[in-house]
Amino acid sequence: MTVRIQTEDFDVAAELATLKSSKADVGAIVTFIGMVRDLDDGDIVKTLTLEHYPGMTEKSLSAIEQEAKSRWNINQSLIIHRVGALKPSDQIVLVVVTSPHRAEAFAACEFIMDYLKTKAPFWKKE
Amino acid sequence: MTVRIQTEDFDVAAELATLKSSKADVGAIVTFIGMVRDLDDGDIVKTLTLEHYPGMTEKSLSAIEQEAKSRWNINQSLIIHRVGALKPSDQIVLVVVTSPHRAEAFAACEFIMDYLKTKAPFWKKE
Amino acid sequence: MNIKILYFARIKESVNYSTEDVLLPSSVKTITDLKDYLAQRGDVWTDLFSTQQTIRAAINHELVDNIAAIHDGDEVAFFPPVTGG
Amino acid sequence: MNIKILYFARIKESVNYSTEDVLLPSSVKTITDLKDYLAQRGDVWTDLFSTQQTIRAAINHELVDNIAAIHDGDEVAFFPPVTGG
Repeated sequence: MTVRIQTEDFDVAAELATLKSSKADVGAIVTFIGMVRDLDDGDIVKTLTLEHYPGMTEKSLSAIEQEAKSRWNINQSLIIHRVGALKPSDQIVLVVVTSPHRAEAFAACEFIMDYLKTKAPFWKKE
Repeated sequence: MTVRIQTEDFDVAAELATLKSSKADVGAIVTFIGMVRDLDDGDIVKTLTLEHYPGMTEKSLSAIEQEAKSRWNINQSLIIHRVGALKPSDQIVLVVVTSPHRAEAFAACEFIMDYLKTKAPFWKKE
Repeated sequence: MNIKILYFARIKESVNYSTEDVLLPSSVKTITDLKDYLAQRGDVWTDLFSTQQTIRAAINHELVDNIAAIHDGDEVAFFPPVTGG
Repeated sequence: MNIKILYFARIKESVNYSTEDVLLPSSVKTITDLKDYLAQRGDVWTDLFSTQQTIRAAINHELVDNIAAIHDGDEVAFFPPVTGG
């Protein structure tokens, strides 16, 4: 159950290695990586800026994790969301869920992303 | 659309880096990693052996990928399944799906895993 | 009562600042009341808070709806629909 | 007709070999017929193929059900339910 908000990029492999080092009985790891889509209308590559509401962001993402944990049998979860300036194909968000069972890992990971998209106070500005 | 059957372990980070280097308009990457659960009843760590049906395995996994691609808007997919001797917490299977949209990436990745679990000719022997 | 109000994203850009401390008249009891109160400031405030624009509100870091009650010392935030992920 | 039969997992271990070439009598036309034919070999064959044990079949690398027709030159495989992933 970890939440991080950061301007710097994240290293999916390093995060997975940390989660896998736990002693839990993990059978399934589902990972979601969200990336900036190509906003380009022509030759100009656009950038976007991600703003958030410090304090509320961390609280809402922790609440999302808690809600997922109450619904499904999950061992661990990790949410990393970037803020600040981003360009096309940059990584924006990482959600990882580990569970003894694959269906629960999928359900919890997708739930967290859906919830994050509709409830967490982030705003993209092109 | 790649399928690999191998005895050696796979490197999730390297596979993701290869997929990300494509020029496609990817907004979402969903990754499933299946791991050998702890089969241990007491102090003895058991191992398992994964047998498969060479020829049919590759054909059935390619059919699974094609079926997923016909149902959802996905950019790329990758299935790696290990065979041979495995021990608890070893990685068994990797499925990665990239798509412009997260719901399609989740649906396709879970579909591939469900299909693989029920149709692909692999057998675990403890 | 005294509250703090925060503005985010295009709402912040419209009103041109991000936070203010406000002494509210006792008639302002809910988010709806507060929106009406802010709309009386005229210009962009009226455009933002008196129309049917979708503005979300949070009280003390929790998303709330328009009937939520405001209390002395609360931190109230106004922002457009979220677009993270 | 001549076909090749492959056995996998616990079925392979029971019959104790993994592949054989078989000349079938003309009465064997489907997977059900082939199971009945193999069951007549007695012992473990009868146990495996004449009971209600779940045995899956593939013809030429495609999963098939019991009514599937067998043709000369086919590769037929028998195996227990799959357990990959």
